[in-house]
Amino acid sequence: EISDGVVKIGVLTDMSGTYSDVAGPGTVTAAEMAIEDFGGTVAGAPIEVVSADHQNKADVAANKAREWGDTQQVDAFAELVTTSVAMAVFEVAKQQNKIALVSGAASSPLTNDACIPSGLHWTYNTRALAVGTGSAIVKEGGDSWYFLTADYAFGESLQRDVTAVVEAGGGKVLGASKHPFPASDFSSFVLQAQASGAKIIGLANAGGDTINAIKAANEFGIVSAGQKIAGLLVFLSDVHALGLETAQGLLMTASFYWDLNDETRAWSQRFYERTGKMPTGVQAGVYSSVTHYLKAIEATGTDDTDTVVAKMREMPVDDFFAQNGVLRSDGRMVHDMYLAEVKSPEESTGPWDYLKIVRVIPGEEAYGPLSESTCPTK
Amino acid sequence: MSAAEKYSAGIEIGGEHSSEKIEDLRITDLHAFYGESHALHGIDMTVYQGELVTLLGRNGAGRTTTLRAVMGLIESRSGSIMLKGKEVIKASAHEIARLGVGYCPEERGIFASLSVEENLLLPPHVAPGGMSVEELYEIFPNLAERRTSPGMRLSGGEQQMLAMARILRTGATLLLLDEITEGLAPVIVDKLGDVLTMLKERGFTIVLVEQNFQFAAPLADRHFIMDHGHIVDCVLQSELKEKQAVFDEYLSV
Amino acid sequence: MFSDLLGIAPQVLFGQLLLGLINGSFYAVLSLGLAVIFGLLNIVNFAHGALYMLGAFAAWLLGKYLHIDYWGALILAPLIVGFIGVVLDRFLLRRLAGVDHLYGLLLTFGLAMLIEGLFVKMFGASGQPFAAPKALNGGVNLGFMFLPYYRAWVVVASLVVCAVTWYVFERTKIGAYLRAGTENPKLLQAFGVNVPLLTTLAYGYGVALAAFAGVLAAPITQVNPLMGSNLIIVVFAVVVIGGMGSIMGAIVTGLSMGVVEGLTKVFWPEASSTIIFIVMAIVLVLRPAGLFGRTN
Amino acid sequence: MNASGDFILQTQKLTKGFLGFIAVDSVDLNVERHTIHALIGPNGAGKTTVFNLLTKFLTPSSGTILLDGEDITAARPTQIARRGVIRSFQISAVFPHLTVRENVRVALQRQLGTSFHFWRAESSLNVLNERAEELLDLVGLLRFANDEVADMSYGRKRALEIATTLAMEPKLMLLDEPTQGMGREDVDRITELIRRVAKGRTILMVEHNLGVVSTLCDRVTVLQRGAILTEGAYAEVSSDPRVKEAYMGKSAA
Amino acid sequence: MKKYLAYALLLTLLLVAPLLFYPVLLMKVLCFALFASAFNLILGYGGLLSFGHAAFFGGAAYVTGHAIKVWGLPTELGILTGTAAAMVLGLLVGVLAIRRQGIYFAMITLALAQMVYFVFIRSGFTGGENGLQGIPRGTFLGLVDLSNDRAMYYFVLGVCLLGFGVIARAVHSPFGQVLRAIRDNEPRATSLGYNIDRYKLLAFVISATIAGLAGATKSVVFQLASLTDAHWHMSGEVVLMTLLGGLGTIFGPAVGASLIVTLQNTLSSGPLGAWVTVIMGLIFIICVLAFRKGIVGELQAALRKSFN
Ligand SMILES: Nc1ncnc2c1ncn2[C@@H]1O[C@H](COP(=O)(O)OP(=O)(O)OP(=O)(O)O)[C@@H](O)[C@H]1O
Ligand SMILES: Nc1ncnc2c1ncn2[C@@H]1O[C@H](COP(=O)(O)OP(=O)(O)OP(=O)(O)O)[C@@H](O)[C@H]1O
Ligand SMILES: CC(C)C[C@H](N)C(=O)O
Ligand SMILES: [Mg+2]
Ligand SMILES: [Mg+2]
Repeated sequence: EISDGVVKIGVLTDMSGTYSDVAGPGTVTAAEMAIEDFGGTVAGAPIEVVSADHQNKADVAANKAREWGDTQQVDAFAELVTTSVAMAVFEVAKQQNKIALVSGAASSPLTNDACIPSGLHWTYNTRALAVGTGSAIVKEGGDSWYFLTADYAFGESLQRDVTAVVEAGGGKVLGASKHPFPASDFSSFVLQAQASGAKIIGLANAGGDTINAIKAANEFGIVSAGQKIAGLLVFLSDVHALGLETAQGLLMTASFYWDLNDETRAWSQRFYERTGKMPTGVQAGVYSSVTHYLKAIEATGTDDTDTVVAKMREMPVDDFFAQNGVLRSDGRMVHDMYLAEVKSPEESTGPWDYLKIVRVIPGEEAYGPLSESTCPTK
Repeated sequence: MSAAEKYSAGIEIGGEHSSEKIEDLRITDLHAFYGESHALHGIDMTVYQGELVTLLGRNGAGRTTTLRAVMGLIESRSGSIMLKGKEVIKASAHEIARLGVGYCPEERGIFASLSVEENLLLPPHVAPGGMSVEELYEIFPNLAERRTSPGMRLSGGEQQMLAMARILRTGATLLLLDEITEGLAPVIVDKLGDVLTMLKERGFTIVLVEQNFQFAAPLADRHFIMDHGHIVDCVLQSELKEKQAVFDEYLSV
Repeated sequence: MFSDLLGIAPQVLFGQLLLGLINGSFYAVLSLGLAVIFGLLNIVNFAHGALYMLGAFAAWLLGKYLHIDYWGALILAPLIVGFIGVVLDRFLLRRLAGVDHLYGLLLTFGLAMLIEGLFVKMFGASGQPFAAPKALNGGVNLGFMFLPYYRAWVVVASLVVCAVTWYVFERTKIGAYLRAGTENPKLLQAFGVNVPLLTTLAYGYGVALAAFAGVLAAPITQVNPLMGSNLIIVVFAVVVIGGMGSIMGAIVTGLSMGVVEGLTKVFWPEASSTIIFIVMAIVLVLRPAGLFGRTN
Repeated sequence: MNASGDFILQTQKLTKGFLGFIAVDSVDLNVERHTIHALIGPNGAGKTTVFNLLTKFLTPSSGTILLDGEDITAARPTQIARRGVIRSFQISAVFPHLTVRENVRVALQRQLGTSFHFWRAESSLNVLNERAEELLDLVGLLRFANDEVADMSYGRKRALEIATTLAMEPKLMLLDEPTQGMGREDVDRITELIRRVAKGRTILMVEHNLGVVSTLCDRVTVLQRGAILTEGAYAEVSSDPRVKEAYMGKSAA
Repeated sequence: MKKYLAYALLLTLLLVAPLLFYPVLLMKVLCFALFASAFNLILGYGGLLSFGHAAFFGGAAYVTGHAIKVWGLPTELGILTGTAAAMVLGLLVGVLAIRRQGIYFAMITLALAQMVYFVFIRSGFTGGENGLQGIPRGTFLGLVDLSNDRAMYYFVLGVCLLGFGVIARAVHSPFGQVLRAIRDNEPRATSLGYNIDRYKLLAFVISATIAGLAGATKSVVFQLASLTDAHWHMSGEVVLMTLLGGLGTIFGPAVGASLIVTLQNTLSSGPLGAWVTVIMGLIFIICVLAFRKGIVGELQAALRKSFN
């Protein structure tokens, strides 16, 4: 049976900060859509969403999650963009034995050293990004790198994973500059990257930071002087903000693109009608994870965490977001990823037509085998 | 009718008829407050052009407060203050000064970071015909000697001289002087007496707040005696002897 | 050469020095505004960062809704924000006359929270892009680095504004009024100087300087509601280093702290965010009144 | 006079220059124990500067200062205070938000050696009350012991300041223009008070009020342009034509 | 007699509170009340506006977290270590800052705290932007399991009452007496032979230490130490709490802290969530313009008036 007679999902996200376009209010919409599509009730109990802005601060997130768990009967925490937030909420989820459905946070440690039994990592991770964008660039001859890295867990994780790929491909890393998160003026970091002489300047950051770094590089004539910028995590919303003129030709790894097939187009169109924007992978991932969670409750008739998580692992993930996705015992949801290239303005046929898919990266390749996971509870 | 009312109405001033005199300052029913405390309780007084009057009284009688109220330096005041024919009870300090009023404050108010000369030159001209800096240095040779010293380095007495000199440059013709002999050597006090006499001859109107009765007595045309925020009496120069009792009572001279 | 001796590529050294100078220009203009305001109101204007942000936002909004270009905004935004400053002074700061100066700091701190909170609410905490004017696109290759024209313009514009301000405040009577007003505004007013007007204008001018810096910064840092809030603390440290005493002090300290920061990025990158505070601590030990401050 | 007397304070060639300007010029000051000694002179003569040198608010350019025959030229201000040389300020120096008793107690408190003890109860200071009240009685303030100081009159604040200073058990008190800004009544009261507390102590004072100097002081040193002009008993000094000329003016009569 | 009755009532209220309210919120209130009271010691009684107290609060939180999580110290020792660290930091900052007064003091403490903040971002032991997470609550004296919220609450209550006690005593001690004299008239205090810098420094260090105690305790309650605790916004918040409650009153800061914390908490889950900063800014402005004595201060003034 359902505890407290209601299934409550708490969406904790960045509502107005650096990642608010990537995740933000759109993820709350996605969660609401998932519930509506599910019919509003599960196993006879109503489903509710609560949401809060964690401002990308771990402590705000942890306090909110703790309070939700203690006083509001929240059963699952969803979205959790920003790795530090996800990790903080993991602590709370572990203590309270609640489920954490991570979509926005990207660091691979979430299903490795930092994993918890009820922490499920849905959309992507930095390893997948490295395998996608990183190795594609190395293959094109980008064999010396300099990183501009956001100074927190996610940046480190991304730099670490890409470094592994670069070195495995025979390239080398010449150095890295850590920049504060979020940062606005990248000129000094860009100059350092330039001075390093590396062929590729890898941006181990995301959202507003990536956009600003690309702009600074343009201002200081980096690209015209022959170095290349590699955005290691670029979202559709970033391409939208940069404009195709600036972004064209960028390689990026996507977990989702609205224009893949009829199903994705249909869902994305509905999302667009509500928000005025096409969804990012993070937003689609929230829909997918919430839906899968509800399915497991429906199937087991209980909202008991252990039972539900077990059921979620048992069932394949199969929706417009992921086909034949598998939820592994370390919490990783393994599904196919896409290597895409940003279209030139000429190639684009209309608004939001930004990407062409270069290659589908099979889930196994993107996320590696379970045996590589260092999660102690796998 | 109290003595104060009588005199403020300008009925008899040393036998001359009031209509021949121009009122430079006329205060009626002036009340002033420091926060909640009521410092002036309805002051009435009139000062005519070219006159030198004193405000006498014990510490805390309200003399400084009267000057500050006239100058517009006390926010909460009521009643009427007519300065050279204009009502200024609602005016702010700079507007009042611009009517040709010069104020020498009790605490001297030398600007510590400005030099002596800068202090002298600071107050803007409020009327034509002020003294020149050279003239002032002649009157106060100590200042000439220290003209480049910053205000904060001056001795107590030098500051007092500077505060006085400063307002003579601006062309102000109504001077409000608060305890200007304070801390001065007797020689300088004598000198100041001469200066005041000279100013009077030139037609200045002067309101003088003094503790030093010996100094004030021979200079003044009239003495207003204050106590507890009231003007309790007004003594003409010619009545000094007869009114000794008043001085004994309120000043314990 | 010198730089080669130290094992540093000239490209890096000069590049960071130049960027330091650019940052220093912002420090200078901002600390100058603080100095002017402090001079007459005896208030440490904590809202300075928020007003700097307001300048950038004014430029952005002017462009977005009224299609006024950068150059127009560079003139208009400081005027608008200066006017806001005048209003703030009239209706809020004026009421603090006569109470401990600390309350001025606290009031402006509250103001900063209010303004920044409002803008975060309206525009989100992420930045709004703001393009540099077309005429200043591109740059020149100096050999050791590529200098974008826009950045060069920032330095020149700041220096000009600083010089003009210095002239007005130190070489005209306004300067003497400013200093006298700091010590005893009441008395200055009793001499016939319209001190309330002077204070209001000083606040308006100081605030307009902040807004000017904000417009200059917009193309570099984007327009972000929180762009001023961390900067202001660095500027406070600059002010402590220079001492609140002089206009010149504000300008010189501002520029040199930018350069010091740039050099630190080359030689000791880990300390670049703290170097100004370290300098401040050293100055406090050696010269508590600051480099240009008057001891009393 | 008693030149070989028992001197509590002596200066030898005490000199202070400010940027090429000599404010105090080789002053040999000898203050005899248990006397009231006055330092007078025109404005800017260097009297306050001498005080500042004696209490080390300023550092002498050259010369030595001897206290009880011991060289204290290099001592710091707090050390000088602890050796019993206490100075009063020209502006009244009290703690306005403490009660009258507390004001005195703060001065007594240092002897207990518990002033850093933040874990001890305030009532541990009550042992000092008796002494504090004795001192207040001496200056005639006992009945105000529980009042907050802020609302007291100027003269009483000065009296309180003296009580507080006495609590430091000063051997030598330095008073800079103690009667400045006081009404006649308060001047008399303070003069009387100084006379009373001078018993068993030494007082060095700067004063422009010659009435006070003449009634109070055993010995007078006249300073002019930083140097000693003359020295002696009041009658002696005041009849010196140089002193009349430089300082006293007409009032010397 | 009446006074004791009031205290007894207050204590009873504090003891039964966790039965009525969410204990974690109560603990937060307590920690901030202690923090604000510590801050009040230096501003309300020392007359020095420190705009950098978050450095001590946050610094102690980090050290405590590290001591418990990494060194494995028991909870009480961890808190003591963090508090001691705040004391040392307070000494360092204080020595520099007391060289200037008034507004300069405020700016210097702010700048130094910001420097400390950058050091926290940089140094590994704090976890940088991620914060120090998963600090175990442990046990009290090895007996009481503190992972229970109620048990934790009583532990926190004990710690905070201790802290309040120290502050209340310091205010009414021989030291407090000198401190008030210094606030009233510095030159006079100097001339009475007091080395005023040492007194100010001691007051600053005590204040920093207790601010540290509050931060250390908070890190154990929330099992987390993060940059928020050390950020200058936190310093601003504690000023606001103290100002709102009443500067220089014993209970004011605690009242202010309870109000602000409750307010933040209520607002953040309602539709007004995004307005928290705006509302706090407004309260700040209103306090400064119209309400400088703060709630407790105004109440006291009103009471005094009605008695006279
Ligand atoms: N700033 C102030 N705040 C509150 N009360 C004040 C203030 N200034 C003066 N008072 C009070 O107002 C009354 C009148 O003071 P005022 O200074 O006018 O006296 P005065 O006659 O000039 O005496 P004094 O010889 O001391 O200068 C006194 O009772 C005094 O205590
Ligand atoms: N710090 C200083 N720097 C430069 N000049 C100074 C400084 N202090 C004092 N003077 C000058 O030294 C001279 C002596 O000053 P001092 O204050 O000792 O005079 P004083 O005898 O006390 O006079 P008064 O009776 O007017 O108070 C004055 O001319 C003064 O301007
Ligand atoms: C939106 C994201 C880019 C956030 C980032 N992936 C993180 O883990 O912190
Ligand atoms: Mg007076
Ligand atoms: Mg003197």
